[in-house]
Amino acid sequence: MVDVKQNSQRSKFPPVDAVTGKSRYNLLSGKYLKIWQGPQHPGITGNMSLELTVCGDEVIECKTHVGYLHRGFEKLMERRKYIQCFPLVCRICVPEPDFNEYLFAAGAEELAGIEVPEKALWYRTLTLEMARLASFLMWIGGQAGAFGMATIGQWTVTMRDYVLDLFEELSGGRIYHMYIIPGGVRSDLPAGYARRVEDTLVMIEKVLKDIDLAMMHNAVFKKRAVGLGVITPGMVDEYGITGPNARGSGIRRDIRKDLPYLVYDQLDFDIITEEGGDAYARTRVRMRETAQSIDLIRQMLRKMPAEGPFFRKLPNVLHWKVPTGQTYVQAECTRGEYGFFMVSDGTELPRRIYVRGPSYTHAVTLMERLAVHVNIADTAGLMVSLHTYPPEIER
Amino acid sequence: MNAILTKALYTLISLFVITNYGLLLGGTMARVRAKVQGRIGQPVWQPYLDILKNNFKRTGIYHGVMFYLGPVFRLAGGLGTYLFIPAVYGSAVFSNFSFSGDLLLVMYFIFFGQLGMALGAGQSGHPYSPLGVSRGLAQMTAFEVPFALAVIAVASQHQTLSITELVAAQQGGILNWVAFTNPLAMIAGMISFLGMTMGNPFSVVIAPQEIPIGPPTEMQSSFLGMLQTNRAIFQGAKLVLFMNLFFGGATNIVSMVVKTFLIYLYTVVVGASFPRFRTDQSIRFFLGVPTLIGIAAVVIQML
Amino acid sequence: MNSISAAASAGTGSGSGTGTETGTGTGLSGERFPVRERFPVWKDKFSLVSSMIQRQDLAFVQVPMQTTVAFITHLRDLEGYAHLVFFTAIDYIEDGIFRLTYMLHNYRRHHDLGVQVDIPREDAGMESIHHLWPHGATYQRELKEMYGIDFPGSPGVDESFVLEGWHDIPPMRREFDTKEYSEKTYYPRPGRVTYDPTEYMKEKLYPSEAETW
Amino acid sequence: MSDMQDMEKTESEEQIARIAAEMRLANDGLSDQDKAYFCDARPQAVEPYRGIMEKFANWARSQSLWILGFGTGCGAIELRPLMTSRFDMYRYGIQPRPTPRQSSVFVIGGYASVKTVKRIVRSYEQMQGPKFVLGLGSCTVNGGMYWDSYNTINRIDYYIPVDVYITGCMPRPEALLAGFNRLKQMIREGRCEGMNTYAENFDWYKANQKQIIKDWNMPDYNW
Repeated sequence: MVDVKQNSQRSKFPPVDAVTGKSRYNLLSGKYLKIWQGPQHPGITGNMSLELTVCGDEVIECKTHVGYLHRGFEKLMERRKYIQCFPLVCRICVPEPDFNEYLFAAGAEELAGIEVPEKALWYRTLTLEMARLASFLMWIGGQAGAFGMATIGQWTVTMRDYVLDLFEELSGGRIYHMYIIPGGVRSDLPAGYARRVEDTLVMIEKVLKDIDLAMMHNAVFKKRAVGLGVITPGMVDEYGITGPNARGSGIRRDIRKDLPYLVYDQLDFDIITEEGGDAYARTRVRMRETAQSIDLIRQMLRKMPAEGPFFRKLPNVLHWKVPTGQTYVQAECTRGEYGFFMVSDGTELPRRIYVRGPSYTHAVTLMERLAVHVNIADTAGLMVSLHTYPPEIER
Repeated sequence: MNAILTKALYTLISLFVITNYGLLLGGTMARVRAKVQGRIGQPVWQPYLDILKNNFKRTGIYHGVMFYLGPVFRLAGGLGTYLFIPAVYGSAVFSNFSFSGDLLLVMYFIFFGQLGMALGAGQSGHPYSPLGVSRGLAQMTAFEVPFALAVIAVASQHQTLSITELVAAQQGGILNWVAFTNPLAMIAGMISFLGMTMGNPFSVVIAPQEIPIGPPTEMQSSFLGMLQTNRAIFQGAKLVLFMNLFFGGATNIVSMVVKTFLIYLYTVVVGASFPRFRTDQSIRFFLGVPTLIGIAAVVIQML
Repeated sequence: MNSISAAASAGTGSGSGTGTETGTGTGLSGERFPVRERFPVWKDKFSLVSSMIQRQDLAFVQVPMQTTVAFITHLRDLEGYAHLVFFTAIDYIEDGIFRLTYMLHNYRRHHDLGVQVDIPREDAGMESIHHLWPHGATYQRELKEMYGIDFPGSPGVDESFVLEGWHDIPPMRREFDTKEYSEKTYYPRPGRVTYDPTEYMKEKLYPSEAETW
Repeated sequence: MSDMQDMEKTESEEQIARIAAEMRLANDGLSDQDKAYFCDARPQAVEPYRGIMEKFANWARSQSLWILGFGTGCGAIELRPLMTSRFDMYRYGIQPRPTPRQSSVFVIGGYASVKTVKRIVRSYEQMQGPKFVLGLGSCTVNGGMYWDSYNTINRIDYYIPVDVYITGCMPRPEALLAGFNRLKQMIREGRCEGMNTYAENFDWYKANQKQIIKDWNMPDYNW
C-alpha cells in the first residue's frame, strides 16, 4: 500500500537531462502522451498548470508551470509608501489575506520599533485564526471535490461563507479585509460579536462532524487517499516542507509553538501530527486543525481583554520614514510557513519586500517529485492535498 | 399496411414520452442532488433549455466524418436500447418492438453507443478524449460481467430471453419479483447499474477534475445537443430495463414512473455520498464482490 | 559600504535587537540559541564580514562570495540549519551590488540565520546551491529571470519561470521602471487621476493639521 | 499628462497598424509539422436569424449560461460561493463547464497577466458562438490595483470584446448575480454580439494581442 522504500529510492529530480533540462522521453516514439493539466482545467488549484508526460495511466514526468498570476507585487511595493503597500499585500493570497496583513504590519512595526497595544494582539490573533478556519473549510471542500465528492465542497464553502460574514461585520470586506494595519487593528469588535462568532462555530462544528463521517470514514475516499503522494520524514528538510504537509509525516513543527508570535503563548493547544505522510494523513491533520482553530477562537473570545486601546497612533503615515534595517517575520498559515523579509533603507519607500509562500516549494519541486508514478486521475487530488496556492509562488 | 402505420405511430409516441420523461427526470434528479448539497438547484426544465441553447449555437467545429457519426451512433444505441424494451407491460403503445430474445440485443445496444462514441471522440484529436474513452470502455467491460451474470441468472430462472415474458412471469404480486425470488441476481444487477449510469463512484469517465471530462471534450453545439437528447433516452431505457428485469415491470404508466424514479433515486443517493473510484479501482471492484454474487446467483439457479 | 553594514555592527554591539510584539523571548522557556558564541568560530573558518542580531531568534551574517556555499553546507550539515526558508536578492544599485540572502532555519534551536553575500551587479553570477536543496534550483531560476543573476549548472536555470517572452531588462532590477513600461505597453484607460497624497491632504482634507508636518 | 498620453496613443496606434499590415493568417510562425494541425481560416461574422426566431434563440441562450471553468485571477474565489448553496447560481440556469467548446460565458476573473492573456485569447477563440465575456473586478476595467504593474494588462477590451463589467475588488457574489442578470437582459435584447465584433475587427484585436504576447507560438486563430 504505502511503498515508502520504493519512494525514497527514486531520483531527486524528475527524469530530465541534467545539462539541458529537457525531457528524456521521446514523445515521437508513440509510447508516451503529453497532456497539460491547466491552466484552463477544473482539477487545478488556482491558475497554474502541470505539464504531464504519461505512459498509459501513469504519470512519468511532471513539470509545474507558474506565472499566470504574476503581478509583480515586490516591484510594485518598491514604488509605494508603507501605508500604500498595506491595501496591496492582502491581495497576494486570496483565501487568507490576513496573514499577509499581519506579517507586513509586524515587519514594519519591528523595523520602526512600534509597540502594539495588548488588545490589538488579541484581535490580530482572532482574525488570523478565523482566516485559518475559512481557508481550511475551503480546502476540505477542494480535497473532497478533487476526488469527485461535490457534496462536501458545497457544505464547507457555505460554512466558509458564514465566516466571511463575520469578517464583513468586523472589517467591511468579505475577501480582502485590510483589518490589521501597522500600529494595531482598524476597528473594535462590534457589540455582541462574540455571540455571533459562537453561533457560527456551533454551526461549523456540526458540519465538521458530518464531514468526518461522510469523508474520513468513507471507504472510497480512503482507497483514493491512502498511500497517495507519500512524504517521508527525510524529505521534509530536503524539500523545505512546512506546515500540515510536514506534520502529516509526523514531524512536530508549528511556528505558533516554535517561535510564538502574537498571543499564541497564552493559548492552550498542541501541535497536531499524523503518521503516514500520505494524502489521507494530511487530510486528517487539516481536519483536526480546523477543530483546533475553532477551539482557539473560543479560548480567545474568553480570555480577551475587554478594555484598552486597539490602535496606537502612528506618525503621519504619508511621511513615515522607517529606519534602516532588515528583518524576517514569519507566521504559521494554513499551508505552512508564511514569511515577509523586509529591508528598509531609511526612506519612505521599502527597499525590498520578499514574500515567502509555502507553496513555493510544495507546488514546484515537491509536486514534480511526488507526481511521478502516480495515476493520472490522482494528480488533481495530490495537488490539492499539498494545499498549493499559486499567487504566493509568483506573487 | 395499416398495422405498420399504427406501430410507427405508437413508436413515435413512445419515443416522445420517454424523451420528455428522461429530460424531466434528469432535471428532477439535479434538484434532488442539490437538496442533498443544501441548495435549491436548477429548474426542472433546465435540460430543455440547455438542448435548445446548444442547437441554437451559431458555429460548430467539424473534425472529420467519424466525429459526425459518433453522436449518431450514440443516439442509435440509445434508441435501439429503448425500442427493444417493453416500457409498459400489456400496453399497445409502449410495448415497442419486443420479441423473444430481445434481452441479448438490448445488452448489445448498451455497449454499441459507447463504441460509436469512442470512434467520434478518437477523431476529435483532443488528448483528453481517448483517455476518457479508454477509461469508459475499460470500466464498461468490467461492469458488464456482473450484469451479464445477473441476466443469465434471471434468464435461467424463468427459462426465457424475452423481456416481455420475464415481466409476465413476475406479475401477480410483489413477491413474484426477481428482487425477491432471486435477490442475489438483483444485487449484482443493481451494483452494475451504478456503473452503467456513470454516477459516483464510477464517474471517472466523465469526471472534470481527473484530467479529461471524457469523450465529449470536443463535442459542442448541436453535437452536444444530440448527446444530451440521447442521454435522456438512454437513461430512460436503462431504468425501464432494470425495472423490467428485477422489479416486476409496470402495467401502467404511473407505476412505471414511480418505479423508475425510485431506481434513479437510488443511484443519485449513492452518487451524492461517495467520491469516485479510479478506473483500475472500479475494475477491481466490479470483478470482485459483484461478480462473485453474480456467479452465486447463477450457480443457485443451476442447482 | 552602506547603511546596513553600519546597522549590523551596531546591532552586534548593543546586543538584543529591536524586537517588538513578535514575542521576543516570551514564548519559550529556557535559553535561546546563543548564536553570538558561534560568530568567532565562523569568522575563523569562513571569514565572516559582519554579523547582526536582529531578534533572539533571527540573526544576519555576511560572508564573502568565495566561502558562501561552503559556509551554507557547513551550516546545513554540522550546525543543524537544515531548512532553506528562502533565497532572494536585494538590488543596491547605488553601490553596484546585489545582496543575496539565504535564509536558513534551525529547527532544533528554532533559530533563523540570514546568510548574506554581496555580488557585483555587472555580469552577476553566483555558485549554485541546487545540490544542497532541490528547491534551490527554483529560487535560482527566479533570480535569473527577475534579476539576471546567473547560476551556472543549476537545472533549468535558463528557462522562464513566471514571465513568458520577456524581452526587456529583468524587471526586478531597480533601473527598470514598471510604471513607464506599463503605460507604454498596456493602453491605460484615460480618466485615472493621481494626487500626491501629501499635497492633497494638505489642501483638501486637513488644512490645519498639515502645517504641523 | 494628457498630451503625453495622446502622443503615446498615436504611437501605439501606428504600431498596431504596422503589425496588422505585416500580419498574415497562414500561421507563418509555425513549423510545417505543426501547421497541419491548425486551420488557417479567419473567423467569420455570422448573421443572426430574423424576427421571432432570433428572439426565441436569444431567450434560450440567456436561460442557459455555461461558464468556462477557467479561474484567470483572484476573482475566481467568489465564483465558488456563487456555485454553492449560499448563492446558488444554478437557480438561474448558470453552471460551470470544464471545456471551452461547450461553454458560452467567459468570466475574466480580475487581473490578467500577459501569460494568462495568451491562454484567455486561446480559450476565447475555442468557444463556440455566440459567446459572452464578463469582466470581473476593477482590474479588467483599467488595471485596478495593478495599474502600474509590468505584467498585467490594463484593459481587457483591447484583446477580447467584453459584454458586461462588474466592478469592485472583489465584487461580491450578489454583484456577480446582478451582472449575470444584466447579461441575460442584454442577450435577450440582442445586444451581445461580441463574437461578430471580434470577427469584424479581427485585425485590430490580433495586432493588440501580438503587441504584448511577444513569443507568439500558436496559430493566429484557434477556431
